[in-house]
Amino acid sequence: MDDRIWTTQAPTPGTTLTLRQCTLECLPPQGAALMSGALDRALACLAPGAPLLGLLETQPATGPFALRIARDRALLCTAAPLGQQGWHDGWALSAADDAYVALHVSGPAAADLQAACMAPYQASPSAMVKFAGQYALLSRSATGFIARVEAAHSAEIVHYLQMVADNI
Amino acid sequence: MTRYSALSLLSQGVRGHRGWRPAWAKTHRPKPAYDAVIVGGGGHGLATAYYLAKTHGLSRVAVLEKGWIGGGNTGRNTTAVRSNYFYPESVALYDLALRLYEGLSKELNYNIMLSQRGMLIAAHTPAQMEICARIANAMQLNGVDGHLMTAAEAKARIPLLNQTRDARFALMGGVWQGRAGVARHDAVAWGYARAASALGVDIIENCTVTGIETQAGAVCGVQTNLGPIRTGRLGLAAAGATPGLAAMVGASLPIHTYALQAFVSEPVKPMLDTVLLYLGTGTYVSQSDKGELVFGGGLDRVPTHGQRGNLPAQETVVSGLLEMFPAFAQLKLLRQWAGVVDVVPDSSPVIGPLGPKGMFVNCGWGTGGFKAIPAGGWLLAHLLATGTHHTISRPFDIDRFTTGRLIDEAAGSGIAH
Amino acid sequence: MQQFPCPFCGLREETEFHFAAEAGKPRPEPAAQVSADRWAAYLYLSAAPKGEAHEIWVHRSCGEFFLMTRNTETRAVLATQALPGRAGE
Amino acid sequence: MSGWRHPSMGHMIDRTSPISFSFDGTPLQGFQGDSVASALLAAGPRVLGRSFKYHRPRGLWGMAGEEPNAIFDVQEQGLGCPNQRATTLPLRAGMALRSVNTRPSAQGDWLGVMDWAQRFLPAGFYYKTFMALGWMRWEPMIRRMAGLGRLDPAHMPAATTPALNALCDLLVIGAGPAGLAAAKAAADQGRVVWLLDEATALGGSLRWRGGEINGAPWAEFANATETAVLQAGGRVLTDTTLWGAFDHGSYAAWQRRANAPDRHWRLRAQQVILAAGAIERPMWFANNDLPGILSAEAALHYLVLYGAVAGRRILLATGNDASYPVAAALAQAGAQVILADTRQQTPPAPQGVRHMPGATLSRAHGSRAVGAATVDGHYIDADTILVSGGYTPSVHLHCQAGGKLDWAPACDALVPRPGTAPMATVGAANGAFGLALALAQGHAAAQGAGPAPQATAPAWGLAAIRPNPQLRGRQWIDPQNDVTLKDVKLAAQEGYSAVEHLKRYTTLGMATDQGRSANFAGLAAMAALTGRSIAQTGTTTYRPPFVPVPLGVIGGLRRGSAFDPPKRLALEPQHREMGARLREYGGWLRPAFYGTDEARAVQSEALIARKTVGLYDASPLGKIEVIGPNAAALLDFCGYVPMSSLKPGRARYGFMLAESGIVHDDGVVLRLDTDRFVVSASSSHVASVRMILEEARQDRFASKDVFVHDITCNWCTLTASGPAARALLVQAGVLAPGSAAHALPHMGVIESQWQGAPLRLARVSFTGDCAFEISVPLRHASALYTALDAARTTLGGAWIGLEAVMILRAEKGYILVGKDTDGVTMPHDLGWSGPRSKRQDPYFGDRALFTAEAQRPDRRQLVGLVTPQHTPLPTGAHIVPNSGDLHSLGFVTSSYYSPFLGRPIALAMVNGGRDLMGETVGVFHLGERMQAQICAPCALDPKGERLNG
Repeated sequence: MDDRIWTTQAPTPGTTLTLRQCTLECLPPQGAALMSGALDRALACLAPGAPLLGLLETQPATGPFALRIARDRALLCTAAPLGQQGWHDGWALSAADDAYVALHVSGPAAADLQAACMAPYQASPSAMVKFAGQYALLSRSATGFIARVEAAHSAEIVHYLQMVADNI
Repeated sequence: MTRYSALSLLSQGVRGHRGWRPAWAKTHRPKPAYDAVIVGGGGHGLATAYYLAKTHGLSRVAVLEKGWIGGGNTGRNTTAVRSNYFYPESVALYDLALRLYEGLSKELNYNIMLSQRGMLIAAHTPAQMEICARIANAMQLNGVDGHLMTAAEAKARIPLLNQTRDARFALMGGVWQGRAGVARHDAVAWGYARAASALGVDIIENCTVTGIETQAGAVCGVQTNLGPIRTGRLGLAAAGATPGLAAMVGASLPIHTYALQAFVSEPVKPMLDTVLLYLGTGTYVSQSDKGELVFGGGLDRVPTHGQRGNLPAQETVVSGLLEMFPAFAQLKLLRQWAGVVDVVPDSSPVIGPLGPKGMFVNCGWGTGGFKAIPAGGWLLAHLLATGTHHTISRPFDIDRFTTGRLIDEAAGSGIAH
Repeated sequence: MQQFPCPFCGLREETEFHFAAEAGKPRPEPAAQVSADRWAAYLYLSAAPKGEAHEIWVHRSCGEFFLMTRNTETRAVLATQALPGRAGE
Repeated sequence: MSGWRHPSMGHMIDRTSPISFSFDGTPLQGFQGDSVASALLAAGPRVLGRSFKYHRPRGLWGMAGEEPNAIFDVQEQGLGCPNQRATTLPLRAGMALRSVNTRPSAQGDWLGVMDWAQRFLPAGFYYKTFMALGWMRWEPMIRRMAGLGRLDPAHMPAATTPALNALCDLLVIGAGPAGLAAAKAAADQGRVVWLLDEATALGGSLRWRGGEINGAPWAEFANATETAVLQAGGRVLTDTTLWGAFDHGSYAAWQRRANAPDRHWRLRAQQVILAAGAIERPMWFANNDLPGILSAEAALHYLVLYGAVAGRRILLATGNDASYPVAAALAQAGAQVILADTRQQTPPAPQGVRHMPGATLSRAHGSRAVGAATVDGHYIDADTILVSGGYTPSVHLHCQAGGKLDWAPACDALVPRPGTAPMATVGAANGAFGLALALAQGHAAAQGAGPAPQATAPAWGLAAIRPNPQLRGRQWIDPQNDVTLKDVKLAAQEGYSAVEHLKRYTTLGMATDQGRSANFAGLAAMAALTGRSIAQTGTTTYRPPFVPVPLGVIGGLRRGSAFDPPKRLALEPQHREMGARLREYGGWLRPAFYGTDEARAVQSEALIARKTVGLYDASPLGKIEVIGPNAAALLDFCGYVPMSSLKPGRARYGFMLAESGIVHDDGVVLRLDTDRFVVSASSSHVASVRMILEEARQDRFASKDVFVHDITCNWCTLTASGPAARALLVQAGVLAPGSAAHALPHMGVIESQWQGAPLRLARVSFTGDCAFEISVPLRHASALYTALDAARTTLGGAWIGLEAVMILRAEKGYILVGKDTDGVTMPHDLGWSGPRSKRQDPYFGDRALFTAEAQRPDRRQLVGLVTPQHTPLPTGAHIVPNSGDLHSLGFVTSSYYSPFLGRPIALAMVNGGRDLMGETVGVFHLGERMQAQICAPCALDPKGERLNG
């Protein structure tokens, strides 16, 4: 049979692509865990003082933070994998250190790329949105935005961002 | 009724066409009573009236239409007719429709422009090809023309198909039905209306049913904006409005209503000679006699009774079309519209008695009602005239949801209607 | 493009949502005591009202199931509400 | 040829840059800045095309989207594009224009003979004939004659149009005077305004009509508006058409950019103001379709912007004041102008114009173009007729958004009923004709502070003009689709008098101008014929698109791999390196086999896996963690096979049903801890299984006591299967001999570490051999691959693709949901009837397993098939009786040649199949009947001894 050619490739962690009017950085993997239940207690236990961020809120430059997904669920982002999986009397934790790939887009065209990938939401308690057709967690950096996309989608989303940048 | 023919056209041409009579008589006030009343002046309702008068000899029949005839899904579809189904029950139903369609222009003396140019359901993976083989075999066993087409055959027939190596979906072949095709949707409604009217059926437009009267568990009439009408036999053929009508007698149906969009491009000279459904994209397309591409795809995913489409489904359908035919990106979208389709869990229609004695429904056709119009009318007429099912409609009774004997084509074949 | 208000996330576009069921249909149990008609009514029958409808939807982004009242004809969203017991969490 | 170029007028064109192009093979010249229409008008032929049905000559009519006639196939750089509208197409060097619907050219179209037969081809004639020999006999001829331009099969435009989402405070549609006033008023108050206009520059009709605002030239006001909008953070988009108003206040716009791809905008706004202007109506008289008859407004547009003058001896027929400046400008430009006004009371005649008040144009004369006209019985010599039958407000977007219309006699038009759509309509689109009125309405709608911008131009006076059924000769209503007033009469006579019936029966308004030139007249004529008012007659429904929009703009970038993109494996580069052929399975791109010869590779891989060890990438297998004290209860409810009795460290195979009792998914559930499970949903069902669990969790359980985490993407899972699987893991350093992991029994699960990485080992088997699923977080995937691959080489094992895995599982009779099952398969059809007969507690789908249908003994059941032939049975073949009547008893769902068994194997779903063991049945495939014997599904090692390795 005629199999099609699949030319798109997943981005290599830690590399930066130069697109038209912006750069796309595939951030190196750190620590991440899905955390559900009593989020305040979980945070106090795992990363005291770490902020719980909603849609497109700015990540702290250093230190852990959590991206809220739902009423009772968030992705805790840390410098390194945590352990402590399972049930903790009121909250649950699952390691998701490599489940998401963080794509950092910065530069003059970053806003246009964002506009081409998601609805123009102003604010939301949940950082999870449809982004380039898939679900992703959106936060802001000092210079642009960061989309945490499921690892299996990263190849096609990077390809899509490249297409947008080429034609914007 | 002036007979339509090349000759009458010529003779009327000489006389300035002054002799043409109204295609169907306009009844502005309903009579107080009818032998049978049909709610819904779409293809199914008008066909029902025609067959009641023609086959069953009922002379006092009324069709009540809340707007103008043929204005619902009959005039809002992509006009495909086919019987490429999986289950024997479905094949019996849809092939009855197709066989009636094949003689309909002559029967009604109204050219419905049935164009049996063939239809391909195109497959892209070995798994889809296996399902296509399952369907083609089912069709052959059920006595319908089904052919398992190779990629080479399909490419020869549809040369504009995307054959580049970076096409999202490579073409492997598919199921072909040569007798499938398209017909002129408005003509089906008008043709049935004209023929029914000639047999004495009253077609009453702008007539809204506001209530259903019963007595001792049997239908005895309807209330309308034009006054009450007495009848002991009531047929509902109102697609998405059927749940609301059923609710008047406390009956429920297994129906959710969705908007289904259809699209038309600017016209171009002939370049696509078949009806095509692509399993990969879910988009289907044909080219009308006028030269326009007529295409569609999946439902708008929000249940609704509003005849409007939204962007997400439009973008999906259009990108699907361009993925199938990259050259079509030269064309522009000219029109777009939406119909409200009555979707049943097993995607098969509901035909049979419902609620009080003497009331029958013909609904739940979902996205595929147009191709079934002659059969839907024929079977509902049988029910209204005899009070009992025809063997072809029996499996489609609403009792299948209680017995569990669903006729789930999508499930059985992996291919939606 | 329609927008629905998730009780937790706020207004989001229709592509993030999925219609789950008409509201107000408790699951008949235990199975052994449920008649075929009652089961069929629960599983299949719906009102599909033209006008105001009470429905259960899920916001797929956050996974929240919630109640929504809408007009199915005008498509106006009239109210949304978290499932009982959820809002306070 | 009557059009000409004025020596000095036309600020849009650059006379120092001439451009060559051609029309129907004739070389012509225009200037940089011309539109195709202006270039043709100034230099070119009058007959630009032919009508759809009668092939009547057609010439330029309008200036924008209302143009029904000047449509061309355009060749540029070797590639063609059909149906390009001259009025909206910028002229480019080297364009080759080809008229549509003409053979061989617009001027000499031999199909013009069709017009002689016109009396036999009235509206809907095709419904009355072509029946005798069947429609198919006639259809090819009709199809060839129909259609406008030709698609160029070689031209496949790339996907280059991104869709951009944006939000603003105020969206202003149209940058004419009303739109400018609205935008300025809002921007001055600091609101974020997006101002859109179809044209290449701001100003709308001011661009050719001119005018003063606040005592200064209008352009100063336009510039000030642009500055104010930009300063407040808004945007001004010209060449941008807002083409659709959708639900909940969303809008779609198509932006055209020079030397850059088009853009598709999806817009939302707090407030929307529609200022789309109005379109001039034609006038109805005999032969009103002749080339050389133009909209008066368009003539002024071409004169002022491009210096293109419509003619030298011009008759201007009108009934409104707006035509007076047109007559004045043309006379001033040097044309001879006669102004015939239907009104007795008129403004004073412009200088140099012959004025005929109270005069009605009844006929145009000429064969292929206008040569003269009859006005009130007088024969008037004219090479050009300009007409103005009034103006139709562009209310499309108001109506698309659900708005209603009211008849406004003062402007002789249907205008938006306030409050019926989520937008305010101002200016000419609202029937407010005249500069001062437009400015005031725009300013007010935007809640402008202070007084509105001032202008002195008064409102226009106008008289109603209608088609006249008493007039002799053919009056065209829809020039492209050849609908005449007689056709409307015929439709009324035959009962097609509802507007939608009229449209559908006559095709009135269904041309590529979307009825802009036709709809009002059709409506007015039907109203007159049926004795109803225009308001009673109603309009057809307005729907997007406002103008025909390129499909490529709507389709966007979702093409090729970006259309429904498949998920990708972390180890895809390694698989490619090994020669994997990738195919899509359950939404993932996975190795189908390794090498180039599919048949050989698959057989060889399946054999090696049975003899030594096969390795495959099972990463797509779902990993949905269910955590909390209620986890077991949740899984018990959602699953068919109870999991609460499962011991930690163990795995169990189960099903998830739909509430209808149908098998939705199958897979293994691992219990890692008392309150922690992992559901291995099949790859294509991960999302739906997670939703079933979530819904039950939130709706039915104390949702604080159980949580569902889908972390499928976190893990790379490689599966080693075969007699040498354990040896391979030992060699790779994953298993230490003597360790607990090494002794892991079938269906055992253990979590440990490997080279510092978290490792999960599960002894579950989809092949019937001893198999280990080895999972590590993605960052360790490459290291795991390297270690396993090295051990594989030593042991003579193979990487196997999904096709070989399919053979291995089918040998064992293991099903694949969706392939061996369908939408009616219940678990007891597969031989799993235990929970159905034993469970008393509620579970998803329970009651549905006991419907009358579910209890039928002759349900389709899973069986195996043995065929005496050497080649496998075709999958998709049907099971039929061995002899006699042909009817379906079921079908083959999986069929392969088993290299290990040395014979074909097959699985099938057969009616009452389990009672037919050992019986011979027919197998029907594409007209042929073969034979097979029904057997148990498991063809290899029914006792399961191989599982222990």
